[in-house]
Amino acid sequence: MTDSRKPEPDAPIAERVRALEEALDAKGLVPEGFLEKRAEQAQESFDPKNGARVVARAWLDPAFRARLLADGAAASAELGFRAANSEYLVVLENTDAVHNVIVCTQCSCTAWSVIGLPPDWYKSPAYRARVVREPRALLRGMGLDLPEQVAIRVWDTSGETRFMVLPQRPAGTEGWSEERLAGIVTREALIGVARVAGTDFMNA
Amino acid sequence: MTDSRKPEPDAPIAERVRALEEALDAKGLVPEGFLEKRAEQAQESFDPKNGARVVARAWLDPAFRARLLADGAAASAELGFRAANSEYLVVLENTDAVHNVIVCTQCSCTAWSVIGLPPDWYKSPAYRARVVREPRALLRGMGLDLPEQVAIRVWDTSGETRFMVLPQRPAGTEGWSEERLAGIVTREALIGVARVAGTDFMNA
Amino acid sequence: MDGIHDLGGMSGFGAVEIERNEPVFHERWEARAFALNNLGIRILEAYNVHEYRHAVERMDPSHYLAASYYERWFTGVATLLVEKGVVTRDELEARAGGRFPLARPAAEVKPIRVTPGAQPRFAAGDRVRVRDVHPAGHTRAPRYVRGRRGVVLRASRAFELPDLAGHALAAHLEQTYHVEFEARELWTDAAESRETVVVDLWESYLEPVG
Amino acid sequence: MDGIHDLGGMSGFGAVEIERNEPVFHERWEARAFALNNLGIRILEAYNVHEYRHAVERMDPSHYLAASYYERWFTGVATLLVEKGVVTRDELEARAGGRFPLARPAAEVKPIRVTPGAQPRFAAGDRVRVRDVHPAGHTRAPRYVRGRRGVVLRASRAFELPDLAGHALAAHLEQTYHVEFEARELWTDAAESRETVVVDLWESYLEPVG
Repeated sequence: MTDSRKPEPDAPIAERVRALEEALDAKGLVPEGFLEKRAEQAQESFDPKNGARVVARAWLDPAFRARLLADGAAASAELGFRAANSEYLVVLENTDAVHNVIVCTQCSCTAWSVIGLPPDWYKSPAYRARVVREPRALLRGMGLDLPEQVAIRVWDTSGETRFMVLPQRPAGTEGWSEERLAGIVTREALIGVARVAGTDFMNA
Repeated sequence: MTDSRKPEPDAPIAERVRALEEALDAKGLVPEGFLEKRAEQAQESFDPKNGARVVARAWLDPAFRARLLADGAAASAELGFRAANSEYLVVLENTDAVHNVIVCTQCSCTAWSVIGLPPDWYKSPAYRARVVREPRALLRGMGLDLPEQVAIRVWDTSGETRFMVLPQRPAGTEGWSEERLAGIVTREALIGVARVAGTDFMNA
Repeated sequence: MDGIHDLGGMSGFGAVEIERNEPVFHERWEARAFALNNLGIRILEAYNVHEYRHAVERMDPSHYLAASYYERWFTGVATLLVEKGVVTRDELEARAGGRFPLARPAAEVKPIRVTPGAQPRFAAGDRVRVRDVHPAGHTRAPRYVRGRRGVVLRASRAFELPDLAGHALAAHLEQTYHVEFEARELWTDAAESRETVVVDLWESYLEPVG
Repeated sequence: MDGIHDLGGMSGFGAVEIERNEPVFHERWEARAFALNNLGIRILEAYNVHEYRHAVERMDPSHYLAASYYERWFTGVATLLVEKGVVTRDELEARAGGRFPLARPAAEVKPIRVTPGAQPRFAAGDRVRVRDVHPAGHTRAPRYVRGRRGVVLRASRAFELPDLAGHALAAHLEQTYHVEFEARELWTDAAESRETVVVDLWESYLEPVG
């Protein structure tokens, strides 16, 4: 087969998934309800709202913030967010001088327990290819225009450490409750492609 | 647009080609018969039989062989095979010690006037990727099993020089005419992914 | 392997757009594919997560780029379940009613027995260089840092060496490091200013810089 | 640019099979696409061959790998005829009755005025190193030799520097060289034995090795 002579088309992906599921089921290898339960679990427990709550707590509680920066997994576990494999979680603190942003160039690893399953843009070849090479231009294109004097540190999740960005608390949020603060922290801010804006919005 | 949400499908390639042709034609930019004539010319004048004749002559005429190795374009022109842009053609002589093979890793350049327009396998990403990294294994997979003691020299057509391999004349062809010899030299041998076998075959 | 998955630094891609209110799964089959990997690793114990990553890497480059994330994910899972003999490709094609693309076979990788020396070998602030190697099998040292010099930010934890675990070979625990590279060291003339990339690397990927 | 076209050394591809009695063109549109490029370059004089090559390189990587050779060829031609204002994308889409994919825009590349010194600077037998650069625009130094050391086999001829000509900038004639690299220098541990690769490189891609 050469590149210009096309083979017959693949079975549609939904059919292929069904086929594997049925083949395994026919051999009695799928515990009843396992697939449904696991998919539900994923949607419930891997939620960027978890990371948002961690961030809000860190903004309000300096002692928690210190613990979080020292041991991200242990501090997140205080709020009930535990990774399956006692993950090593490193929290990256954004400051006026340094902006952190996370990628996984070789696949699409993320800290599921606090950031959730990664969004499509994070998994796209374009993001994976560009953010390590031209982060400033890429972030600008995504709507985050960082001043030249802010250094950018890109973290490639090439090993087993997982990362989460601790964004800067926006001005104008003095006196807000932890819940209200958590409501403005987006998944994009936890990855580092957005700042947190000091206005409430529906986090649907 | 992200990598998993598919845009609407492209217009079929044949329709796209027709569309461009018609758009240019509507503007009066296509001289009558130009496209037909050019396509015909390509099929007639860019023919590996040209290179085969050059090789056969070199096998029979030591003086021609010397001129060919010194200046491939000039020697080929003696037989009437001229490149459009007074191409710089370097002829690579296979010996018992060194086997030469040609590729263009970045596009698919070839010496059209003697090798012809490149075949699909030469243009395939697989060939372009693999031959500079694992030539021996690749050639073995293509049916050319070179002894370990034969060095392989891979030529990447990254510049404007064009290359043609001068294969070894096979045993058992003593006394053959130039025409008969030319008949056993394949395009694959001119590129270096095959040896010339000492048996006639239909070069359809 | 120097596969298509190793995308860091490749030019030619376009804009990255964020989908508003993106659901966790866009289609039902994505959720099923997600769960099937969990089944393969945790319930069937047919393979480990490193083998899964490598199976995705072994997809045909054209299929890899054309496929969505969960299609890549699923192709890795299906490939391993076929390779491990849990199901056959024939049975999958029969049930799917059509062609069922899988990843290409893995290269042969030899087991290595390592008696780890005193670890960690490097400490924060040490200058290191990523070994300039081209492994045929699974590795997690991206090409864009190979041969490049960086500075250790921190000795992280020890994890199984993926170069072995990715081929179902006994893998020792090995120290990892967060190593920071200046953009100019990675991209020379093309570098933007005031930028660094931190890459998480196993100890055996690194050598000291004198 | 470090694009998908720069395939030398990428792993993950399969077998290469030779088609018996392969026709020059498999379909009528291939012959027309072939001729259209000739029209664009020689009759319309809308662009040069270097710009054509670069236009193909600028295709989306996924489209590049999925497309056949003449689809890539045609996409380069159509892209340039749109960029040069000969036709519009809208008119092409209207006539084609559907989406008409083109390559992405070129990077901005600055003209450089070179007063070539005494050429050739290198002679057969000289040891050279390919500059370790990452140009944003067109170049013909493949990634797999950048930063690598080789030996000049011969000073070839002088040709227009494609890094300029590929962007329609005035390009000077510059000496080229056939430079031979040991497989071990290129692929380290992955190298097969007794193999070399010769790459045809412009003088400004090279620096002397002391």
